[in-house]
Amino acid sequence: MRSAALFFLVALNAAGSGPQWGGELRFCIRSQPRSLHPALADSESAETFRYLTGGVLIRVNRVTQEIEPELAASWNVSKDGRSIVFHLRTGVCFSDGTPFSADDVAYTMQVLMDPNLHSPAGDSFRSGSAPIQTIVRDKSTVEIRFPEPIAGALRLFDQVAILSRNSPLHEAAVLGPFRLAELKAGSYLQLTRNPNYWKTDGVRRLPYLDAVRLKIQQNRELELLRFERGELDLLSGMDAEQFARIVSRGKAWFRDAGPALEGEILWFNLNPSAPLPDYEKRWFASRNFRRAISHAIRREDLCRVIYEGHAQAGVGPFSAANRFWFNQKLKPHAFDLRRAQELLAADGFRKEGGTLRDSAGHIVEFSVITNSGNRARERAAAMIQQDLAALGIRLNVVTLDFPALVQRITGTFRYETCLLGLVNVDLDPNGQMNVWLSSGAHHPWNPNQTSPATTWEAEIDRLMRAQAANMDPGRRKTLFDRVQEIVWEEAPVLYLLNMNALVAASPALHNLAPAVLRPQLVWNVDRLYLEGRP
Amino acid sequence: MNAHSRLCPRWLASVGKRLAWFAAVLLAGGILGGALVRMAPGFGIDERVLDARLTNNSVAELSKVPAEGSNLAIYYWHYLGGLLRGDLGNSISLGRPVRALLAERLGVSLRSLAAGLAMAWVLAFSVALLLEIHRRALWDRALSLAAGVLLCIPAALLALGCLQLGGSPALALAAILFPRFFKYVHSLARNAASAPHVFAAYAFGERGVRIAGLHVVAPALPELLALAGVSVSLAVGATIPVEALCDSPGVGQLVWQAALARDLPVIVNVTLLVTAVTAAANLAADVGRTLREVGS
Amino acid sequence: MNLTERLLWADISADYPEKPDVLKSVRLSMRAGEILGLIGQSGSGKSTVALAIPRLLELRGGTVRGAIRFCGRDLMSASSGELRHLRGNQIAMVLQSPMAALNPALRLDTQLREVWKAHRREPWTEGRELARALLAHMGLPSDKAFLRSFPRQLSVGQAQRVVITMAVLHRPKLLIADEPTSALDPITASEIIELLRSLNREFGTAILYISHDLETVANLCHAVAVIREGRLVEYGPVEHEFGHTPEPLRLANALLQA
Amino acid sequence: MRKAAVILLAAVFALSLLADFVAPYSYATQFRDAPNGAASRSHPLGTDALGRDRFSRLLYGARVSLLLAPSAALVSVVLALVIALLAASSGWCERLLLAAADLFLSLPWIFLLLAARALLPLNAPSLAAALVSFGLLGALGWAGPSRVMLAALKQHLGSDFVLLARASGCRGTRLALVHLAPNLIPLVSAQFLIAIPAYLLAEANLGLLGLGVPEPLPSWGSLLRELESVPAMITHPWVLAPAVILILVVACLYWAVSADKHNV
Repeated sequence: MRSAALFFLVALNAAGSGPQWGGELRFCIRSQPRSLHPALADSESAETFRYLTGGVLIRVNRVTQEIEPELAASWNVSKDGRSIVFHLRTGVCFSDGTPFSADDVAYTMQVLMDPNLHSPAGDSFRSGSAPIQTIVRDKSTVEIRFPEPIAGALRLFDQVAILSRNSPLHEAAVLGPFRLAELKAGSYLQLTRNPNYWKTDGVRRLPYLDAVRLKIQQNRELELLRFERGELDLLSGMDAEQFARIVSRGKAWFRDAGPALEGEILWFNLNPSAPLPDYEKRWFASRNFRRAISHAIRREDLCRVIYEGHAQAGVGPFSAANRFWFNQKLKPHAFDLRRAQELLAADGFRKEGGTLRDSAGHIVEFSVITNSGNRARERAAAMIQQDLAALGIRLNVVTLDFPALVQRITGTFRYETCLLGLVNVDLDPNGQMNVWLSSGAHHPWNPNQTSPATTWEAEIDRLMRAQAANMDPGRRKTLFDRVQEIVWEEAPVLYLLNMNALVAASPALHNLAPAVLRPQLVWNVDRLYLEGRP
Repeated sequence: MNAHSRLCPRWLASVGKRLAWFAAVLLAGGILGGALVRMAPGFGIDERVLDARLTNNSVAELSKVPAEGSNLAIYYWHYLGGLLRGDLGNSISLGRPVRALLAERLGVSLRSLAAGLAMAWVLAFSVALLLEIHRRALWDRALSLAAGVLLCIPAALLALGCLQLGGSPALALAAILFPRFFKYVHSLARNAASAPHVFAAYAFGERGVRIAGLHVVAPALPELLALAGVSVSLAVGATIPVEALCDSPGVGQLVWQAALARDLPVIVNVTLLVTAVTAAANLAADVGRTLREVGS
Repeated sequence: MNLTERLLWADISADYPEKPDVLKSVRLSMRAGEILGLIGQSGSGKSTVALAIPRLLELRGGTVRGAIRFCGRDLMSASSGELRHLRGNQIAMVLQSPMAALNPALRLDTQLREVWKAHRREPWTEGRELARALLAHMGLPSDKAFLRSFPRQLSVGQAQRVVITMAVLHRPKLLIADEPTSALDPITASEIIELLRSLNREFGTAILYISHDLETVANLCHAVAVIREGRLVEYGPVEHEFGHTPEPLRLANALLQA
Repeated sequence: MRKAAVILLAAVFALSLLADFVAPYSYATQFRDAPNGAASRSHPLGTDALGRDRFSRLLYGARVSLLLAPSAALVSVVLALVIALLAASSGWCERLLLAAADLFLSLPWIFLLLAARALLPLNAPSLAAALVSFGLLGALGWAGPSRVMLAALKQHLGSDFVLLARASGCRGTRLALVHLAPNLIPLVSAQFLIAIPAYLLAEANLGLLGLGVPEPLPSWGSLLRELESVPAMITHPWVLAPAVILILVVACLYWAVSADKHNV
């Protein structure tokens, strides 16, 4: 199997004799998961927990980005894309010894699709109004039927941890490499090996590690300090300053794994009902204005100054990290002050004594809101402020705490532009239907439209629906490439940059294969081992 | 002796009155705290609505203002009813009973609070007393200066410093509280030690340690009681930011997270708790003052 | 002159941090059993002399220079431990305001016990008997209830008697009484004077009596010293002082013009 | 000693007022080729993460902090005085004041600060926004000084000169204005002076928690955020400059005030 070959290679790279058994891996998660129920995982920490404990039918390999078999040894997708048949592994047991069968898959789907649960993983399956059907063919065969074809549905099963229908422990009975041993509120989650984990190294049951301790730690400085003291074994998602510190110490293993899917974006409020003056709405509605702003931002400076080079200028919704879907033809909007000035002049803006005025004489001044407490983001806002000053535009930076910010961008629409981070969990554009459809609640610049406000939004709607209904990957790619081009052209959202995945680990940790997809360092946790620590 | 017997009934009456006020302040604290959360921007906002995987239906469901916030007065009335039964309500953001959340975290907070208070108290007390017993002008000046400088460092910076030194929240609390206590205890000890009867005790050749205990500390006990009350409320107030900064899994951190999530039930409960502690501390200070007046 | 027969011989200069030269070489000499009166205006340095002899001035922030010899011992070079043993045991003091000299928070019994414990290893039960006898001698009730009372329950006169009891509990050789009657009404004051005289007579305690009340001094003391602006201006036996000239007038003159 | 403190305060104050002339650069100019720069001739205290001159930011930051703290102190003291006078007028009011003071110390006022910021227009100048939130902070700080003033007032009300004034038929308002006010002035001014360093510290604490003055306007509190990482402190000791200045100024203020109290 392909994955086995990969693991073999990784194992060869590792120094020393062979993998060692035992030991405890320690690292930090940002917050205590709101719920440990796998269907309700809604944050990075909850998803990490689910990844470590949950068993899934298929797994998206975080390095190759290909689908690999897990609990489903094989599968068939019907030609019309409305049904998937999974052939399950036999002889697999949950952590408490309950045997695993097709019934458990059916039960999992039933829980996941409960309309009152509002499970993010469940919601991503919902395409039409009709429910999803799960048919148990026999003990080891199960068929999932969708009301209408959804392309890329298979990948979504990477987020579906199988629950046990019969175990008295309910969702605490797991199929993944680890199970929860202890939860100390606000402090840590202690995981121990699942004695019944189905994977082996050929002889013994994996994982190599005996235990994983997830320390709950919000403060990144403290996390770094603990890592330096040897209390933690790995760090991921570091900022540039922290990475520089690790590099300069030279004691730990570290890597810049390249651009990740996460990025920083700035979008304009294009909601026609927003409580803004009409002339301001006219500025933002103008493509020339938006493009002018984009061309005035020095993306290279943002990457160099704030991220010390560990970031790439942003192009579109997907970074180059998404190998298949990224549109290679597009390049970042280049810094070009003259182009920006021409675009503004075309719309009747003119510069008088250092300040820009629109055709009606209004001074061009607007604000960008961002969440307080994120230093990198606040710095980016300050840099954009200076960049726009070159056009004679006054940008006011307003930092708000998160709920207040969310209220403005989803409820009151009392904002002009917003600077926020972008997180992609799913590699497939279908995971972003709600973002691109003009009727979507997550359509950032103007959500929940009854009918598309502009022709280009109507075109995006058409393209997105078309790609979702098509089962041919090449055709879908062509359609979504066009979506990326329209967004690049119209610039309702300015993609500023994509951060690189910066990771570090203790030299005692082996078999590391850092990936830019989450969970960056522990995606192959069942094969990681610690050397020289009982 | 005569004075005592006459004081007793008046005392009882004033204690009753004070308790009634105490309860009124507590009730007002709860409703005002609730009103502040309810008024705050972003109340009823669930961050999960930003999850792009959710359908429009789910987003609409999550965007509903929680039942607790629709009518504050009714919520509060129900809450008080629950309170009598020992039910503190459910946290909105964490979806669990507030009582369980507090129980999980109270131990951690109480430990750091007690340790921080004890450290600050013992240090302030012993340093002030030693200075009084030995009376070395140079030491006095050096220690007063050190405490003064500590007083001039922003508390958040102190907490960060303690954090970087690998210290616990208790250490940060002690560093914040010590200079405040020391300043007070030092002047108290200075006043107490310059009392004529202390001088007389020296003239009778009594030992320094016994003088400190019986002639300096004992007469200052009412004042110390008052200070103890104030110090507890000071420490409780400092615990929240310190725990938030030190990432210590205590009630302070819970409150900080609840504040960021506009978690009305958690905030109302903790406001009540803090109000109770503050009011009790001031009550203790008042009793201390009364004792002193009765004493002299 | 034979120094050994002297109880106290002192040549004291003293300074306060903000007020140097409070005392300028004040020479005093006392024999055992003698009552010496020290007279001066307010601020002339009388109290400073009283504090300087048992080296208590340092507690008030002052410094003492010169020489102080008590029973042949040099107090200027004595350690703080030796001084503590001397104070209350051999040299005792009675201060101006008796109410302030008593700890308001402690019962009389406790305060007397503390004084006893300062110099004796014997149990307090023994000391209590002695204290009771002394209290009775002072004309105070010596029952349990009285011992259990707090200072605030006493009158000023009673308080001064208690303070004197504490001062003479260890039968000191020298009692320094710094204006012991200034806070008292005339009748109580004369009672206290009588008490001091009887202590001197019965226990042979030498007394350094500090006052600005000429008549009392003339009445009580064997010798008198007059101090003005930190200097000794007159010094001699009372017989000499009062024997030849019309007594109080001459002294008053000395006080006012010298 | 006290003179030294006053001279230092005056120097810092003068420098911050003259920041436009003294500071080598504007507080917002980013030298993007030299972020996190070491101290040099062109940047005496180095540059911050965005390449802004730290010395200039320190000077302008001093101006902001030294404007915000006294205004907050003024608001709190004036409010405290008014409330104390009201409370002194009747026993009922007094009990209400004491209860309110207890309450004020324990309510989650952070929400009010957030609400105030949300009510401000988005394009309000950042200094105005900061002034509003600090004015509010000052308004919330009445409880402490009010208690002190009430105690002093009660003492004065029970004193002989008030009795004498009453005996000569003096009326309430006259009594307050002619007899009480002059006696309260030293107390009020002392409370004001002692509140200034307290609000300087409050500004620093808020800044460290990220709730202070918005970017790019510098204040001592926002400059202190650089101290969140220790290695920066070790390799770039000049990032400590704002902290040192803040501590010095607060210490000098306390010193000057306490010396003042001794004189009174």
